[in-house]
Amino acid sequence: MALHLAILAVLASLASALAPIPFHRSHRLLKGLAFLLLAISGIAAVTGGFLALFAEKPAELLLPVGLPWLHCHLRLDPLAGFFLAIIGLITLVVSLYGPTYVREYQGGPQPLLVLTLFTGLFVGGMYLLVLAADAFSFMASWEIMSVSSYFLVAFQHQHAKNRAAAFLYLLMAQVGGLCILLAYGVLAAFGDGFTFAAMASAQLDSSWSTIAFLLAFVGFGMKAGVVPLHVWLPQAHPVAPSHISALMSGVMLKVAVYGFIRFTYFLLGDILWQWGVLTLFIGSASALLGVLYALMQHDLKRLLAYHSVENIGIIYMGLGLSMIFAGSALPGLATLGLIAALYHCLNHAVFKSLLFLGAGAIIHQSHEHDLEQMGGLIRRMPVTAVCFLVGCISISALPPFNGFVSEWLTFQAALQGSALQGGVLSSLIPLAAAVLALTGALAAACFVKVYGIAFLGLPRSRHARKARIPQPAMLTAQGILAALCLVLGILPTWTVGVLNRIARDLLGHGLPEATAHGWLWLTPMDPRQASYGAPLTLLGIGLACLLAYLLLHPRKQTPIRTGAAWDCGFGPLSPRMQYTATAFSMPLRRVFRPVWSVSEGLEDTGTGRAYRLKIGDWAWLKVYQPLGALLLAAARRVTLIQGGNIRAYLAYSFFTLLFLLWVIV
Amino acid sequence: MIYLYLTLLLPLAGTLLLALIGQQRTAGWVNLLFTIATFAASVRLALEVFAQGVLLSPGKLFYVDAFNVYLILLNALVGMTTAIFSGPYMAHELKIGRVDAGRMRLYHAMYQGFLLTMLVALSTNNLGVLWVAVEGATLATVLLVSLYRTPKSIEAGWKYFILCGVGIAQALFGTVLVYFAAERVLPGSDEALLWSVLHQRAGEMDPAVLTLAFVFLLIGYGTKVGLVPLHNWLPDAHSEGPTPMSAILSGLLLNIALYALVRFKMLIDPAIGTNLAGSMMMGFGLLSFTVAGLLLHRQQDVKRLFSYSSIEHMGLMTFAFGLGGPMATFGALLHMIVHSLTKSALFVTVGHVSHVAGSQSIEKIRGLIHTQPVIGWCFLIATVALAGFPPFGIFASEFLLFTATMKSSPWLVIPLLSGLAVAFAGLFRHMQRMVYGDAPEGQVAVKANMWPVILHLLLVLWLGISIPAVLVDWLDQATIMVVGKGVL
Amino acid sequence: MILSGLPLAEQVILTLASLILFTSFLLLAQSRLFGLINTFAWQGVLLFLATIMMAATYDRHHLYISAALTLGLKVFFIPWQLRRMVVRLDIFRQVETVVGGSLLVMIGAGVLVLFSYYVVLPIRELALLSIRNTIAVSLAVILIGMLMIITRRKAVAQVIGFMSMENGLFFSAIVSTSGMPMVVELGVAFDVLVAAILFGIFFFQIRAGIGSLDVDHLNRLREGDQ
Amino acid sequence: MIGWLLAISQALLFLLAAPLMAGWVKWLKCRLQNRKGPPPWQPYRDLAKLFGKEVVLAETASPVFRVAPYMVFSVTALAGSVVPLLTVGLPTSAIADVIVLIGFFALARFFLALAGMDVGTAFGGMGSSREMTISSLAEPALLLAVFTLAMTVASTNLSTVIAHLATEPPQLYPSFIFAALAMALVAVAETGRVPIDNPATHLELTMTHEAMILEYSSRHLALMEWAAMMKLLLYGVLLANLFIPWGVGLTFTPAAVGWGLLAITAKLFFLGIILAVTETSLAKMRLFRVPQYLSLAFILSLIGLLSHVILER
Repeated sequence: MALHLAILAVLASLASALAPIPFHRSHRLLKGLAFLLLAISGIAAVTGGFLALFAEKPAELLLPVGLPWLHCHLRLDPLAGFFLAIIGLITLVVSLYGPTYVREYQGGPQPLLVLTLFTGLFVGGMYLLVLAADAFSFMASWEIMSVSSYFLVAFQHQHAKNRAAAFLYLLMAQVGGLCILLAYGVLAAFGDGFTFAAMASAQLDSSWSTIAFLLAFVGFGMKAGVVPLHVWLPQAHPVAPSHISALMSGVMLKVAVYGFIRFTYFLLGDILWQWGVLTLFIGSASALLGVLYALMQHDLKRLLAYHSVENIGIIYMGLGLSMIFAGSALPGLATLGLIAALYHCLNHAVFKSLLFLGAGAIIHQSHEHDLEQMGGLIRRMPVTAVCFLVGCISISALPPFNGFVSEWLTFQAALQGSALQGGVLSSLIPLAAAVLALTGALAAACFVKVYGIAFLGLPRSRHARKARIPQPAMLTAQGILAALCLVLGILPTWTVGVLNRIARDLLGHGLPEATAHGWLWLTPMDPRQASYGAPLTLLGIGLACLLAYLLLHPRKQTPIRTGAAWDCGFGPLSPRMQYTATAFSMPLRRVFRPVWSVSEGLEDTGTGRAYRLKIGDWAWLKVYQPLGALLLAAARRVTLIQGGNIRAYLAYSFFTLLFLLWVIV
Repeated sequence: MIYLYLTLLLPLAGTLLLALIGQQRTAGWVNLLFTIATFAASVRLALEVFAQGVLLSPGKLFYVDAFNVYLILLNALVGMTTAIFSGPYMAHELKIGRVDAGRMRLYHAMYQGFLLTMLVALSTNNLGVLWVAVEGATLATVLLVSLYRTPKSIEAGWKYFILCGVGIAQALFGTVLVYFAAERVLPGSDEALLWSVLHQRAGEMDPAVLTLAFVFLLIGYGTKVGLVPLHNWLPDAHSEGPTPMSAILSGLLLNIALYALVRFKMLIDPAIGTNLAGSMMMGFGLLSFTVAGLLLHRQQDVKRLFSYSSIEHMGLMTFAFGLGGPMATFGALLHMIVHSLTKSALFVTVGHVSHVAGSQSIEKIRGLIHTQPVIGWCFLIATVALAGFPPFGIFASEFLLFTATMKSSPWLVIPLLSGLAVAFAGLFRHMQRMVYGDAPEGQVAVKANMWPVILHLLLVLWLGISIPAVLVDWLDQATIMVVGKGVL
Repeated sequence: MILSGLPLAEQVILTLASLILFTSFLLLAQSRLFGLINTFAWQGVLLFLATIMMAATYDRHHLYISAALTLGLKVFFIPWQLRRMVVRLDIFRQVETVVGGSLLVMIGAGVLVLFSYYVVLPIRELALLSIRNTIAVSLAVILIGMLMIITRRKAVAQVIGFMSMENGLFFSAIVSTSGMPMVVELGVAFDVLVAAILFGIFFFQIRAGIGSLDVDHLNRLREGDQ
Repeated sequence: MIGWLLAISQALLFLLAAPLMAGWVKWLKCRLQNRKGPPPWQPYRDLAKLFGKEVVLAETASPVFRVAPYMVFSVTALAGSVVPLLTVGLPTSAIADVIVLIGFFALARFFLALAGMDVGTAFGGMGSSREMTISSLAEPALLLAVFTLAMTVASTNLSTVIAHLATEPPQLYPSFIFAALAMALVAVAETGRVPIDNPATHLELTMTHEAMILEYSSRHLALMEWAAMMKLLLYGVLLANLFIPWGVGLTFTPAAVGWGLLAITAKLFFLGIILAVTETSLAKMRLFRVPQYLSLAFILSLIGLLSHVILER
């Protein structure tokens, strides 16, 4: 049943890609059909995913497509079900949001059909990916996902910036895909076959399994966007249409994490703790650098994209901890790390999509990407403002919203480091936790900046002044996600209970204690060690607020007197006197200066002089650019062999002949 | 049997007829009719082979087995679809005065002649005739390359002629040496060049002679395959000739040279006993693959771009055949089909593209999707397919190839994969600028029949999603012939 | 190998082989186009003689046809056609210099002969005839032909180099296996004929398109910044 | 049931005692500076006066501006209710372990900083920016210090930690010295005391907390101020009960609770003295010296952690 629903989801998403083709003349019909089918696929996926989470045993199916001796194997186990549900959920929300949002592109230079076509393929590829149970169908759906999202990134290709971003994206996707392919190749070589079942039973020695792991790490890391493989992400996510950014950032990165988990836990099996150290290290670096780079951005979507790097880092930290414990024969603690990571996957999917949808609403209304041009939007679009605030609180890992719970679980996992034998490891792990704390605090700083600059204060541009309330469908979509942020934040016990099933499936071990004390208390290991009463937190805050309000608010309703804000006696305030996003992050820029390649100075604008600040990404400047230059230099060298002289050409073949003759004799 | 003869006689008749009436306005249609008839005959031939197995003509001159039957079919198909494109394309060239009526006659006659030589090369059982046919294919196309009589096209034609002539002469020497070795095994027999006979007795031949022979064969047919550093004629010839010719050259002729090389490898491997031939092919394959990938980055002409990509793909196939093993071989055989289909589709598209933009220069081709979405999208999708993205067939064959490499020589995977990434970047950096963005002033859509392209792409898509059983059967049999073991 | 132990026919063949090799050297050294063409024709005559010799000695009747083809094509038709071209293109006065200095090229050719011998050494000698050595000679002729194409600038000289390679090939086929099967022989001859005609067409095209038959001027098609 | 009652009364006590702590430190500082300061209960009077005033809002203020004081106040109050003040083992302490507690602080700070940016004046933005900078540097140091304790006891639950430390035979943990120092440094930074910020000034270029609440008046201002006082008390209680756990009630008997009250009063009394003395003897530092200060705290807590791993395991 679950698998049938999942297949229905795949088919519906493919139908949403293809069915509207005959109707592409009518925007209304096109949008209606495409997004309706997409919504159906979302519902089917969520339902199917849930059923799979609670199913007794995984459902399997063999489809007669693919390579002749390797038909397409589908398998839906709890892990796949969980990610299927995530994809479905966000797809569903996006299909609510989409019809209104894409109105912007109607009558634009690009036909809407392209957008709906590739959205359908993109979503379908992701569904298929989590269902795939052999390397070929996995890789095929992986690449379908990459390519169709490439077309979505390149959708507004009239801008050179978008084309460059799309190119970089596809190139890195290609490289990553090849690495994954190789990783599967290693497994298949040992396991005699490309089905996951055959690969999982492969017996590898530790050096080969490490090679396979590293390949998978690079391959999936490239898509997930861990530092230093993240450079495509802040370029590609901002230029895609916002609902696509939500899908890419909220879901596609998760799919990469899914692949990583599937590969490491399910296919490789015997995890070495060294892998965990690597994952933890890269995760910490991604989390910290991601947030630091995000802090310096003032393009809203670019900022959010860097936050994706951060959150993927946090997920990887959880996974790294889990792998360290799994490699040290502590399955119970490994479960804790894994559950933290999975929980954060879900949370990030929800709040990052929410934020991207919010950003989309802002862009839809004000046509501004730049934070420095926004301001005061809370008055123009209050519902979006509330939902966005929820997203900001969630992503900053503040209680009682969902982001906090998963980070808390990650902290708990990190604190169990003392259970390890090695002193070095058990002192390094708390350091990772300190990095996580720093990351969380910086994220909060960053979102104070985002919210404060974009929604609060005074409008900084004409566009921001003219923004209006978005259409109800868009607001509903945001509202659903905001509500989910709260629900996932205050009902962690229930969620962890569900995630337990995945952990039991993968590691053979759950967290029985976590949910043993009722739905009020989340106690990952033991109530005496740590506990978190999320519903009570909400209740406490609510009660305190209510009491304070009731006690302090005057009984008589008199209108509150307002006056001008204090201007130090220099005359009326203007929006230009407000703190800017750049100014807001200045102290941190000074503190962490070496992290970025900063170039600042004054430049003549013609009418006067203006402050100019350029923040460069070291990974881009020191790794990717030289690599590109090297490639071009090599290409330039190689062109010498095609010099135009026929005698030289003949000499090549002559000497090749002599060389080969010499070789054989 | 009759269908085999029909498959060969129809192009022959076509050559003769079009040599007489090729300048007429209806010649394009006549050309198309002949190719359709040839294709129909080849389909019947394929069905016959499918039903009866290996087909050997009474005089033992022709031999159709699982290895060449699908290539014959592919040849006839691509010949037909390209003919669909060729008619209006050449009419347009005539209209804008790039060619005159006399050359149209030459063109049409040689189109059929070219198909004939390729079909003979594929279906012959005699290794000497194989050489004659491959050389004949060169001769048939050499004047087509210089058809436009511009200095560049003449230069390209001359280079093509000399380089391939010199190269293919080495292959003849190799063939002589094989014959020499075979004569000792089969003294006084007239059958010492018949593949069907030699294949049975391959193990008995003198390894030293065969090793020597293979070097010459590799240089000879390798020149035609376009292996670096013997490839220099290829981008010139492909870019300067009329586009339908480029489609066939890239899509079919290279395959046939590789086919010849593999046929010889099959003879030589059992005799030598080591994988010397394979290693050489791997070396050449890898070198071609890498160098062509790098060269893609520096292209300024769209047809040159895709001819380098052909070198790259031929290098990949050569590597795969050299690697041996059932999976790599199966992958390479499949790659022959999907690459042909994709590449000829691309060249057909490029033909339309150059009509839209009025130029072959990458710098001048802009905003295709904007001006003519169907051409732009076909161009883009075909390139995506060519770059090896699923669900297209090239992905399937490359998947097989890489996993096979991973299994037998894992370290070679690193250059292979980096080469693939480099080549991909080289293709797309040009591609994006051509299809995306705003169109230049005054660029208008042209009348284009994209059905051949769409048909090819659909076929490639089909092969990527699921390979039909009959083809799997043939490919597997061919794999068994080449390496002695199948994948199934 | 002791020459006196061989039958007379084979001694004659070996002599012819050495003469053919000698004509190859001559071709390499010739600087006048007419001289080149004449030397090429003489090479054809030697080839013809060798073919007749083989046909008579081993009683291979189809070799007579080959011999006739050789005579017709290599001795009469191609030299005649080339000569006609040279006259019509008005280039018979031109001096063809050898790239890299003729002495150096000669030394290189000598090395190539040694190399050819070295290459064929591993072949086991089974047949009566000292085939291995004649194969070495034909290989040397082929390689020298290639060297000639590489070191000559004039298209006509390149064609002669190409044709002399073909002669080497043909010689190897004659001496090693007493000629290829008939169908192949005919096919090869047909190809050579077509090639010779095409060369003629190309001379005019190149002359018309580029203004000179110097192949070094054919350098429009190249990579890099143009 | 008695536990819940006790918990609620402890929370109330906490709320009520907070101004006294602030007043006590202020009075002491004035004395140390040879001034005759306001009496220690002066903050109560201030709060009462503010509650009685009429609210004046800036024209540009949004609802966030009005919600923020309630949020800041209630979250801080909730934080106060989960920290063991008199006894351990209260049911409320299971709501939040120390990490959640830090989360509460962060949540309160988040709204405080938003409120600072709401009106659109340069002051508010500046204050928010600085607050977020300082806290993001302080948080990891604080957490690392807490981890040292948590790893010693293998728990992050404050109640468990304090009970464990109070009941075991007295030992000298070298790591605790560093952790306590680090936590004290962080506490100073987080509560906006000298040398990081000066709570006694309103218009100075480096001010942080006061800049954010510059536009507030009346009951909103009172809530903000009260929350700040509670935060001071919270840090004091944390320092006192974590590092000098003795005296905290381990059961709910009146005697235990009484002893607990006495003990915490004494501890806070002395802490106040230390704070006043340091504040008097130090000058406020430049803003861009603060990262160095906080990195000192971080290094101290790191040394604490390392000495725990190396010396105590």
